[in-house]
Amino acid sequence: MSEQTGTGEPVVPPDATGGLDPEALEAVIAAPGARFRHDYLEIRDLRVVFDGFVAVDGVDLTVTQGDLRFLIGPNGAGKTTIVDAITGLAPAAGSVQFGGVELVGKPSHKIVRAGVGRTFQTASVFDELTVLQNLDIAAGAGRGPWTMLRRRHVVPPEVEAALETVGLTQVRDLPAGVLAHGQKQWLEIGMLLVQDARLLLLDEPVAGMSQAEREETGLLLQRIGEQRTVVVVEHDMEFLRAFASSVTVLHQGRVLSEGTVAQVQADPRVVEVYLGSGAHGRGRGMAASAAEPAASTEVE
Amino acid sequence: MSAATGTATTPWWQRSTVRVAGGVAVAAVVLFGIAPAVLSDFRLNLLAKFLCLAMVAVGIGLAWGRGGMLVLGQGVFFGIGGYLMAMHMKLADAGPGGVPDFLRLYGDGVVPGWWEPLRSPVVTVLAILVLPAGIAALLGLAVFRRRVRGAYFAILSQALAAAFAILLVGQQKVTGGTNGLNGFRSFFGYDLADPINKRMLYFIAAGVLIAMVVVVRLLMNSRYGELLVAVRDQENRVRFLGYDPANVKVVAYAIAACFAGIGGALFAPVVGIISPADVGVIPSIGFLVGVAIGGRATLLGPVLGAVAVSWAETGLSEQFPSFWTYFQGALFILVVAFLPQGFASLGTLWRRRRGTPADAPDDPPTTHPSAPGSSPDADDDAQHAADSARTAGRHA
Amino acid sequence: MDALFSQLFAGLSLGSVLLLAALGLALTFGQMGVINMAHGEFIMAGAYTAFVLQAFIPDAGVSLLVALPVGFVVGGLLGLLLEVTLISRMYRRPLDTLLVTFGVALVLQQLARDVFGAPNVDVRAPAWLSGAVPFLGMNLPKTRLFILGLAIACVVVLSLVLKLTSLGRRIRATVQNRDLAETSGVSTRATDRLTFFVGSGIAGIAGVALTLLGSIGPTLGTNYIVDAFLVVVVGGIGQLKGAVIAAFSLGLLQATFEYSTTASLAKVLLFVVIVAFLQVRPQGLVSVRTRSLA
Amino acid sequence: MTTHTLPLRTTRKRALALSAAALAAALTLSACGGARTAEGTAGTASASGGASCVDTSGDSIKIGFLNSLSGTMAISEQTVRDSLDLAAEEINAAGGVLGKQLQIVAEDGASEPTVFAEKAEKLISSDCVAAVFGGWTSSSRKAMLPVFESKNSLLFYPVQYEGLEASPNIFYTGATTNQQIIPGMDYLAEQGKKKVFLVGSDYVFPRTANKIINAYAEANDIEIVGEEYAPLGHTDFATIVNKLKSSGADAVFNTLNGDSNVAFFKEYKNVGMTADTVPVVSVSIAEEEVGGIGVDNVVGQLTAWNYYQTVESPENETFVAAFKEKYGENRPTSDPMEAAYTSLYLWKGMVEKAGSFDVAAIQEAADGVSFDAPEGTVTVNGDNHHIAKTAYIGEIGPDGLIYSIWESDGPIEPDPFLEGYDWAEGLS
Repeated sequence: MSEQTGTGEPVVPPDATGGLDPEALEAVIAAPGARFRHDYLEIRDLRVVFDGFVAVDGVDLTVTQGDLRFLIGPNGAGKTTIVDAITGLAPAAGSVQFGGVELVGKPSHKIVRAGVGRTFQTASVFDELTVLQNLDIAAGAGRGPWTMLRRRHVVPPEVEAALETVGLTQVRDLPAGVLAHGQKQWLEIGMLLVQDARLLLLDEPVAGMSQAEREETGLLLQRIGEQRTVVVVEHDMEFLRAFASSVTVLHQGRVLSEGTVAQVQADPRVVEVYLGSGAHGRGRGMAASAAEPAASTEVE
Repeated sequence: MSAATGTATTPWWQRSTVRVAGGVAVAAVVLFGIAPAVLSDFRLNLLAKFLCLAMVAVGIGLAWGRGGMLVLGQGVFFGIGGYLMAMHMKLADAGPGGVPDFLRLYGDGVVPGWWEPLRSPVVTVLAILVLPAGIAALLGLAVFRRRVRGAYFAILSQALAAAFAILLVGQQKVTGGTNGLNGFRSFFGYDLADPINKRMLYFIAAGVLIAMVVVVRLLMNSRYGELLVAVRDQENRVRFLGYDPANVKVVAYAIAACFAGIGGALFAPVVGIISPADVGVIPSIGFLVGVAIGGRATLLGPVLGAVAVSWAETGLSEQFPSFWTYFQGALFILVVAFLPQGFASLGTLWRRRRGTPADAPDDPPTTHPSAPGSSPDADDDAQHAADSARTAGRHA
Repeated sequence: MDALFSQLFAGLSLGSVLLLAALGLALTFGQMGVINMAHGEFIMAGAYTAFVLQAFIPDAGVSLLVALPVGFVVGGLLGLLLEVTLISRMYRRPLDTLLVTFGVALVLQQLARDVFGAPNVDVRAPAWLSGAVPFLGMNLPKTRLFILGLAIACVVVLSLVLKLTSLGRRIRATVQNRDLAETSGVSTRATDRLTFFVGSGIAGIAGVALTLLGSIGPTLGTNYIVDAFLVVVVGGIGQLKGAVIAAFSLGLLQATFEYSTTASLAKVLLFVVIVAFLQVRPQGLVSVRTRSLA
Repeated sequence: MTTHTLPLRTTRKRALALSAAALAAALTLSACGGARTAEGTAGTASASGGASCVDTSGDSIKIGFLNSLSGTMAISEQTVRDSLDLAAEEINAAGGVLGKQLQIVAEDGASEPTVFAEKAEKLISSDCVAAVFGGWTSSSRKAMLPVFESKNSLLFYPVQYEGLEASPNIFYTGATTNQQIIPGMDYLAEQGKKKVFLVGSDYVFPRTANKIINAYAEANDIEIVGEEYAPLGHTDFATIVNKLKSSGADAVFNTLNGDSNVAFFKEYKNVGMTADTVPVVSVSIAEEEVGGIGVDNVVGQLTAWNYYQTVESPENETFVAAFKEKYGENRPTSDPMEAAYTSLYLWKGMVEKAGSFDVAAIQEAADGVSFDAPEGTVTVNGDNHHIAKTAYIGEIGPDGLIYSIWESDGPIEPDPFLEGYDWAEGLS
């Protein structure tokens, strides 16, 4: 049932609600910076094998706090698989540490409790619950049984603030299933915020958004990235160029290149991968974008 | 879901208490006032039996409708509750130190040690409350932790029911085999042949059922209730919010098992027999019919559905035994395929047609006087949007 | 020693029966996620097909051999009818298919009762299947050898079809990534229908074969359905080899338990083993990894 | 709920003040408290189950037929219902009972014990029938027994069963163990069989029967070389037949029920065993089951019953002819059908002897009532409410009918608790 509502036409036009509100963000993330000082993601020799197929083959990756790292690469490069491996969804070997805590081998919900939050390619919010309920659940992983078994009497302040931040206050009592696609993505980001994730893994967060929404989302991510560790899997090159502070290019499960946007774009190996395999597939944007930026926008 | 929506769109905490109290009052009048007045002793006892089945349905509504766990093996917990109570009654009838007749007939004429504690009424009641829930919790933890879910869980729970029935039959020496346990004379000391005490049993069943519905109502509207729906719809997403969905599911599964156990425990004295025929695969699926028909995700749908189906079965099968099987099959097919939210959704549809904003299904239309236009625009839009969403979900 | 080998054969034979009953399910459940409780009734339909054909073809052997393809078509058509009328509108609600098809099962059972009468009917075994083949000091019943052979033949043919034909490729493509298959021009609707036809058809074949071993009555299917599902659950979805391994493992286990304890206890023990097994491999013996989150 | 002592365990308690206190109490789940408040007001006790509501004033009398017409037992129980209908028709045509026409209230037991209990109560309390005829499985009888006892009404139960029971409110017109199981074993002993293998469905009758057979075997120098039970609906007998084969048995005593017989006999035949070398005595296979198993698979095997369609007597000729005329030429008659048919006539005999439909009067008059049944003359034993019957060992013929090859010396007195057999001491 839920899938159906997801594919149906959004009932609420995106412009019926306010845009993002960066001011309100401060209320959510205005935690002392010291909290995040030692937070960095350190991946060493990560390998993921499915029934003999090597999806991720010895990846090393370090993302520090304050970085806004983009992961790109052609289809099948292993981008989403790395995110899956970090969050315990894919069987991983090697080491993934965040804030000094080893994540490999932990069940997903414990990884999340270590401060890792993620979104999915297809927006996965709880369609039948309201926006408010979605955020409330995201905020509540640490609640005791007694709180859980009672009804919500007041809206928690961090939920209130997150609503403001992602501009969904107006629609907070609507079922999330009726939101427009972009709004669902924002709701997901809002959920990461109230969940107080210190490492945010975002899988194609701006897919399906309008140009204006992308701008807003990018700014939002930048601000979040100042304090927290953010990894974005994205195909939209224009978005990447505008907001990435660093880029890792993956190819066939390995790191192909790493550096700033400019460095990566100048890397001949990257150009070759994208041009060689690249007339098809979603990775074509990288090379093409050098010549024709406007053509690179892809809608999922 | 609609209940959940309702809680958020209305000043819930003021109104819902009133609503619950009102609902309980109405139910009490019907069950304690009208039913005993108009029904013969025989029919009243029949109703008591249906209420016991409805208890199982309430639990299934929670686990399946809200939690998405298709529990095909509730007969197991129903049976555990029923056999515990039955065994206690047999031991009590036999008197202190006595041996129930079936143990002499089929067994070795001694009471096995593990039946002995059931001589105590306190232990029996505790066991009925704790054992089904405990077993469900253990089993649930085992399978949910390993992410066995969906069809896998359904088939496993069905196999559990099959195995349980075979076990009961096979251990005839201590369980009475296919004959089950029957011929109870007293219920906690009260003579079961006395119509007055049978009537009393009916009142107990009615009271317990109302209590269960209230408990489920509170659960549905709690944060836990929201979380349960979230787990049903996007289990992995919940995991990535830092919850262990296994725990969330186990709670609902254990509560459903507990309700089924209590239903079984009251079923035994009401009907006068509990046997493997009441606990196997077929009766376990049978529990689902009423829930599906009434509306699995609603509060009262399962209860009304279960009672209605049982009533129809008793009535129709008398005249047309083979027709009843067709009818039952057709009900399953038509309701699940074309009306997945059960007859409860008809009510919502009807209200929508009339332009009244849909609300929680247990909400009488009269308590929502707001006419279109009388509320702020945004609210109105919200209602329409919510309605469309629900419709979309229903026709999925 | 003798008893050991006999039991080994009994286990293999039971495994082949389970396999025949479960093979079609492995296809429909594995590939489409449809929990078809009426699968047992398709088996029953196959058995009654053999019974009806016997009235027209006097020679038991010929009639049995004719019944196999006819049973396949009868089972398949029933499946197709079910798919087109009901299941096609329920792919997004796999659990609900279980309830709907249970309703269908009830109706089909009662239909059989009204058409053929409640008492069991008999299908005569052909003369060339009576008796036993001596082998290593054991007597292996010919009927069981026949069924073993039939089960193996079904698996071989089916896997060849899956591997070599375009239908097979479409089925495998759909099972591994439905959306991608669809966007690549595979008509998943037609594929689903064909899959359901084949899966239900195999149930019909199973029904014909089972007439050699057991009773033919309206409740024939219910005797096999739970076991068949357990085979599929243990086997894992998406590949036939899982079902094959699971069927023979469960057959051997059941035979072993039954020999050392009792038939009743064997069933219960089997269930315990299966739950324990799913603790280790919750997705069954083999599973195709899909990308979907749910 | 708390424990409390029960000084009035045997005394009837009346709860009059139900309303307020009970409601509140029930609501709070402390049910016992509610009942206890009512305990003090012990009222005037009416007789348990109340005065009978049977209406004997008109020119008809209501009786109830309660058989499973749906569910797994419908196969068998429909045949019983048919013969009951036949008997009622005959009796009505001949002027009824005490001049009153029988008016049948028919109910479906749906193959579920709880439904049997429920319908029995309905027949007695709502329909006010004078007697009920029906039931098949032990569990259905056990479920109905407390209903008939507490309502003080009468049940006529037409199927052979496992014995060890005698209720004043039930008349058992099928065989008890000493009229079927023991003659079956007697026959095997006479044939010089020394090693018997027991196979049965996993339920009450086979287990109890086998308990008796074990005791019999011990006393008669017969070795029980195996005892196996298959769950109801079990379809694969490879293992059990393997065990049977390797046990070296020279005879099999079969208490399998229903479908399982088909799978068992097919397997038995497939491994190459025959009735000549290892005969199987079955106690649950009657004429109508033979067709479903396949005559080929069971020809020459033995059965133990008290009636076959082939029994030679004028009463049986009439019965078979009437049955076939009503239901069709290809419908066989069998033991439970005959016992059901007989049960209605026995009730008629008792009512006429008592001159009343009253339960107590019938119980009083029952002893010695006899009827020239198709199976031979049967006589009611007033002490245990069973009937004296002749036992026949039959052999299944190639035509699917069963032919008697051995019979007991006249009717055997019913002995449900096997008190007349020394070796059976300690069984019950």
